[in-house]
Order: sequence, then structure tokens, then C-alpha cells
Amino acid sequence: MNRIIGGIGTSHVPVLGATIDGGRTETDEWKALFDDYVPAQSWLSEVQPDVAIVIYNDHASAFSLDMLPTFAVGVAAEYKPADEGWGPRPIPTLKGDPDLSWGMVESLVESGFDITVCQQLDVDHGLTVPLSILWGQPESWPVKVIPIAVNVIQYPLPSPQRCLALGRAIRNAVSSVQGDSKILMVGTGGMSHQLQGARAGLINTPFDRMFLDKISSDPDSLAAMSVSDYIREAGSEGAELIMWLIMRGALGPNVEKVHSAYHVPASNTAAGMVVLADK
Amino acid sequence: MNRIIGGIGTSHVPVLGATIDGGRTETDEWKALFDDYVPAQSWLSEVQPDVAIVIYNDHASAFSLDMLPTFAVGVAAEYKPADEGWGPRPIPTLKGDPDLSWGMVESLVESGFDITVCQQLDVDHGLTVPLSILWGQPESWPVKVIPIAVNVIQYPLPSPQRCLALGRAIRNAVSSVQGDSKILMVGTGGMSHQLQGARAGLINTPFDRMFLDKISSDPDSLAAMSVSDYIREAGSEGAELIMWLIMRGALGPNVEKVHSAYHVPASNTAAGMVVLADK
Amino acid sequence: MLKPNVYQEPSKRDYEQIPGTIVFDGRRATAGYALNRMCISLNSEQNREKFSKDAVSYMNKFGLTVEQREAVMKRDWLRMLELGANIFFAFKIAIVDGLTMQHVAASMCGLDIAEYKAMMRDGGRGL
Amino acid sequence: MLKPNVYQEPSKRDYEQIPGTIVFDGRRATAGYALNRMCISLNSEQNREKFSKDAVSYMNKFGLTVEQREAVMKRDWLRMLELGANIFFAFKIAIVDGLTMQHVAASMCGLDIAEYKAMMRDGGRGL
Ligand SMILES: [Fe+3]
Ligand SMILES: [Fe+3]
Repeated sequence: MNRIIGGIGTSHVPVLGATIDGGRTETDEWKALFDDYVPAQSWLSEVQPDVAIVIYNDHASAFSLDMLPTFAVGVAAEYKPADEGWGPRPIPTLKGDPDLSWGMVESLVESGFDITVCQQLDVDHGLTVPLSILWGQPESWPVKVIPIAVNVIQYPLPSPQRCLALGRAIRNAVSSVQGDSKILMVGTGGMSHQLQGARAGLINTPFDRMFLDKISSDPDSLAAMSVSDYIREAGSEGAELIMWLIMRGALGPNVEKVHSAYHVPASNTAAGMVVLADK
Repeated sequence: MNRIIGGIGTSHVPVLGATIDGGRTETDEWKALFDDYVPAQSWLSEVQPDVAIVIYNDHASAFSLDMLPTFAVGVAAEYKPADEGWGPRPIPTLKGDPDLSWGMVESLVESGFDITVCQQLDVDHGLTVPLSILWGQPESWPVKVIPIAVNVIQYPLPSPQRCLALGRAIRNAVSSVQGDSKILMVGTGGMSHQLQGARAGLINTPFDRMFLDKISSDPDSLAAMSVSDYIREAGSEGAELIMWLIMRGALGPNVEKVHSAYHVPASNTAAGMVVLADK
Repeated sequence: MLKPNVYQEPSKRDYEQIPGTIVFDGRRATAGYALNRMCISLNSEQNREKFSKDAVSYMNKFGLTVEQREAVMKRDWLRMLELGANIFFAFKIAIVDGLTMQHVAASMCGLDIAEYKAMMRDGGRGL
Repeated sequence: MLKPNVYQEPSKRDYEQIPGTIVFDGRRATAGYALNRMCISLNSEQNREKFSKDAVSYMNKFGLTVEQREAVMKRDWLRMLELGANIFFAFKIAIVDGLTMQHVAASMCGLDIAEYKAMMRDGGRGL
């Protein structure tokens, strides 16, 4: 039976991708941060997931404002890195899992989630930077990937409550599909940051530390906050953190915290990570 | 306060649009059918709605299979008729109501509907044929229009239950927006028809008559059927009828049936109509 | 070695038991992706002209399979659907040909157009 | 005469009370539609070249307002946002200029890039 083996929450800051692509992870500026990802990488080589379901947001790459879905699920056989303005990142094309994707979509729609289904989807740094953080620069990715894109850039965003519920529905969905895959959930974005307005540069470390703690022990308390609460506390772009709730919802109620890390700054943002094993 | 004054369910067969555009509604073939739409037109000139929220499906016009939403809501200031292969229909551009649309989207997303938001949307016969049926060939449309596109062409479709629930959420949504508009709901598609496979040409009159009856008196019984039930009974494309449930859900529990009509055939389909006044 | 997931066994799906009916689901959407993409491109007049002039080169740009190309060239609508076309997408080709949905439906159920029209006038096909 | 609906009064929205923060909502998405469409077109190398060569003609094709065009020409990022640009869309212009998001953020909060970097290294702006 398909089963979710755990989940990782991680920032997806473009600069981390550029640093990996440019071979600068060992520099003074970056070494401490990247060293802190090693325990996550070790855990992954131990548990060996087959598929990663990556919850991310698109940043004006594949989704224009002509048609912007709240929740979109990729069902394609492969996904190419998007040209976000710099040309596509020099990374391997991602292999998808159409069977698992379609099966999940069926289950999710049956559970009352109004999914947008994507047969074609170029993926941007929101999805690819976490892959690079977790698996470095392989010749091909060691997992198949299912992208789930969440609207966190145009108000109204889905409520944190709805995000947690989607995660829980994903847990049912993967087990409804016939297979024997070990599945890793990845929730991306955050932590606190604000890229715009007079408050640009906001970092709220107490909030981030609270979030890193509660995401394993008490996700319902995080889901009880409103989107405006997230914007106020974590910044206009820190509200991306609601995507970690989808990851968390897909895990069982009790998880083991394998690792967590926190660094300020990565470019404009606080970069955080949490690794949770399903019990 | 904005209020929903009633709802109309109607087929949206392309041939009806072509017949109106070609000025052939008085021919022997079509007169009886179009005469039966007169009571609906009279009711509309009596109640004078300001806005029509039209629940329809796109038929390979604006939505490719690259990215197909379950529920999409238009928020644009205007919508043009799509080129579906014959060139765009010779009808006026539709005027939208961005304020009401955005307000509805906020309310719907808050209620846990995962809406895809469209700032750009060309509308096809699924939406424009009902307008022509109801208002003929005006120089400009007498109502503003909010398109809500529903996926009924690629499995999985939203469940009939979910459609009814969306309608109920729309009732809340319109009243959450500040305004004083009289709003007409239009549910389109159906009735029984099957355009494909060895069973093409299917018409199930007993089912259609049951549906025309229950849509006013007992919509919950219609929502209790599965999508497969609809396909089996009403044909692969007759399953479009689930969109009438969204219209119906937006009305109050008790409605007055102002009019209903039923004709076989219109091209490949049974053409039905029901006019329900909110009580 | 990545393990395969299998999202559906057709035999277990209730809609597969409905006679004479092809439900456009994920399996078909996957198989028909390129074909449907070609079809929807015919919403543009320019593309309709290109397709009319030289359908084979036009189809090659979209990466159709040999079977799909053959089904299009023969206007074998039922076969197109079996190969993953969605009916509303396939119908774009019929529009270029000047055909109506009645022609397509008639062809799929093995009637000529007069027979099909007569059947519809008589109340359509029963359940 | 069609009656207007009003979907939001900014003063009633809790996120409007958050200092120094512009939330990209429906009102802004409507105002910024053409501008954001222009910005996302810069995902193509060909379009980036056209924009670099002649930004004014390029913008004209998208129907920007005079104020929007001026804000783009001045690279006034805050003004672009006030006129309906979404930050991730506006950033496409910065990429063409070879700027990072730190440059854009610094400019929006009125710091020079060295000051902004120093602020971030020191733990960022407090609440
Ligand atoms: Fe992001
Ligand atoms: Fe239809």
C-alpha cells in the first residue's frame, strides 16, 4: 500500500537555488546554512522515498493572472523547469507519476476539493529549489514528483484551515491508489519575509520559532489563525507558510521531529526547515 | 441588499444559437420550441434582473486540457464570445460585474470552495446560447453577466452534492457583497443526450421529466445520485445537468415553478427549461 | 527503480459498465493529450487554414501517434475517442469539414445521417 | 441603468491595517491586469530583448495606463505596486535589469542596497 513516510517543510528562496547551481554552498556566507540541511539529506537517503508530493506556489511563471487556481495538481509524465526571467535553471527535468496524480485527483475531487488539473506545467523555484536543497545536483532526480500549486499571491488565499484539510484529504487520496510507494510530503515557502512595501525586510523570529515548534506538535493551532494573521506576523510573502499545513495535514497526528533548522537571512527571508517522520 | 430573484435551467445546444443568429426561429422545425421560451422571456421582463450568474461548461474553447479547473469564476469587466471553430457568434460583448465577482470569490473561498479566478475569459455557446434564448438579439445585453465554468468534460467531475453545496454558498456570497442588485441564476446544459460512442443519440424522457419535476421540489434527491448515475441515465453529455443543481442551490428551499418546457430533439439532445421564482 | 502506481482498473469502475459509452477520464486524457492539443488549436482561423491545406504536417507539429494520425485522416471519430480524443475537442475537426455534431454522432453509432436524423425525430435512442 | 455592486471597503479589511503592506487583492488585480500581463510576458527571452530595446512600444502593446508606464520607466517599484502590479510580476522587470529582489525591496522601503543588506544581516526589520 502507498504510504506517507514523512514530511519536510522548507523555504524555497531563489538565492538558495542560485547558490547550489553556482557551486557556492561552501562559502563563508552560505556554509552554515547548507550544513544544516545535511541531516535532512541523511534522513532521506535512509528512508528512500519513491515519490515527493511538493506543495508550492508559482511566482508568475506558469500561471498568469488570466486564470489562477486555488489548488492545482499536476498529472503530467514530466515537468520542465520554468524560465522565470533568467532562463530555466540548469537542473534535470522532473519525472512525474501520472497514475498516482490522477488517482489522487479522483479521490480529492470526491472529497470535495475543487482541483484544477494540469497536464502541462513548467515548475519554478518554488518547487525546484527544495529539490536542490534536499538532493543537491543529481544527474536525474531520485524521486518522482507530483506538484501541487497553491495560490498564495492573489487574495483571497485558501484559509489555513482549508490547507490543513487538504493535507488530510491527500493522506486518504494516496492510500486509495493501488501501489507500494513510499511518499514524501514537501511543504515549501516561508518563513517570515516581506518583499514589498515600506515594511520590506520584515523578519519575525519569535513567530517563526513558534511555527517550527507547533507544526509538529499542534498544527491545528496554526490552522486557527487567519490569512491576515499570517500576513501581519510573517509578512506578506511569509504567508506562504500556510502551504506547510498541507504537508503537515498529510502526516499522521503524531510525528517524530527528526530535524529542524533556522537561519536569518537568506536574501530577504528567514530560511527554515523541519523534517518530520510519520509514526 | 443583493438578492437572488430566481433561477432558470435551460439547455445550451449550439443549434439553438445558430437558429436565432440565422433568424429561423419561426420555421416549422423550430417554432414550437421557441414559442415555449416566451413565458420565460415574459417573466424576465417582469422581474428585470440586473445580473445573471450563468453556470455553464466550456467546450474546448477557453480551457485547454493543459489546465482544467473544476470551478472557475470570471471577474472580468467584459467577456467576448469565443471562436469555437466557426468564428465568434455575432452577438454583443458581455458586460461583467467585477465587484460582485470578486466579492463572491472572497466569500466562496472563505466557505471552502477552491475557486479558479479568471480575469480573462472568452465564453462559448454553453454560456451565450442561454442568453440568446432568454433575451433574443438585443443591441446590448440587458444584464451584467458573471460566468461560472464547471468541469463536466473530464472525469472526475464535481459530485452533484458538491454542485448543490456550491449553489448554496453562492446564495450567501451574493448577499455578502454590498449592493442592491436583483440576481438571476442560470443553470445550463442537458437535458439527456449522448454525443459519442455506440449509444450516441440517447434520449431518456422519463429521466428528464423526473429531473424537471424534482429540480424545484426536491433537489437533494437529485444531488444524491452519482455522476455515473447521471451518465447512465442522461447520457455522457446529459451529465451536464449537474450544473442545474448549482443554480437550484442558490435559490431558497421553496420556489415557485413559473414555467417548464421540454422538446425532443434539438439536434442530438432533449432541450428542457425550467423557470423558478424565489419565494 | 521507481515503483509503478496504478490509479485505476477499468473493470472496477462503474461507468465502464455503461454500454456504448466512453467516459473521458485520466487514462484517456493522458493518451489523448497531444491529439486534443492539436484539436483545440483549430479555434484559430489561421490554424484551421493550415490544417485544411496540409493536415499531415500540421499534426506532426503536435506529436500525434501513428494511430491517432490515421484516425484523424479517416475521420474515424469513434477511433479518435478510443485513442484519447475528447468529443468536444475532436469535434473541432468536424467543424473544419463543415459537418455538424449529428454527422459525428451518426458515424459513431454506425448510422447514416438520414437514419440518425430520423431516429432523433422519433424521440432518440431509448435507454 | 445597471446598479453598481461594491465588493469591498478598504477601511473594513483587516489586512489594510497592517503597516507598510500592500495586499494584492481583487481591487489591485483589476487595476493591474494589463501591467501584470506585460510583466509575465518577460518570461520569454525574445520578449525580454524587445522590452530592453524599446520599452515604450513594448508597453503600448499591452495597454498600460500613463501612470503605469511612468512607474515602469522610473523603476518605481512601490508605485507599480500601488498601481496594481503584483510583486512577483513586477520583479520580472528587475530581472531584465540584472537586479535582485534585495534591490527591489530596498528601494521600496527607502534604503540603499548596502543599508538594506546590513539590516538583513542584522536580523531584518522587526515587527
Ligand atoms: Fe515563494
Ligand atoms: Fe454542453
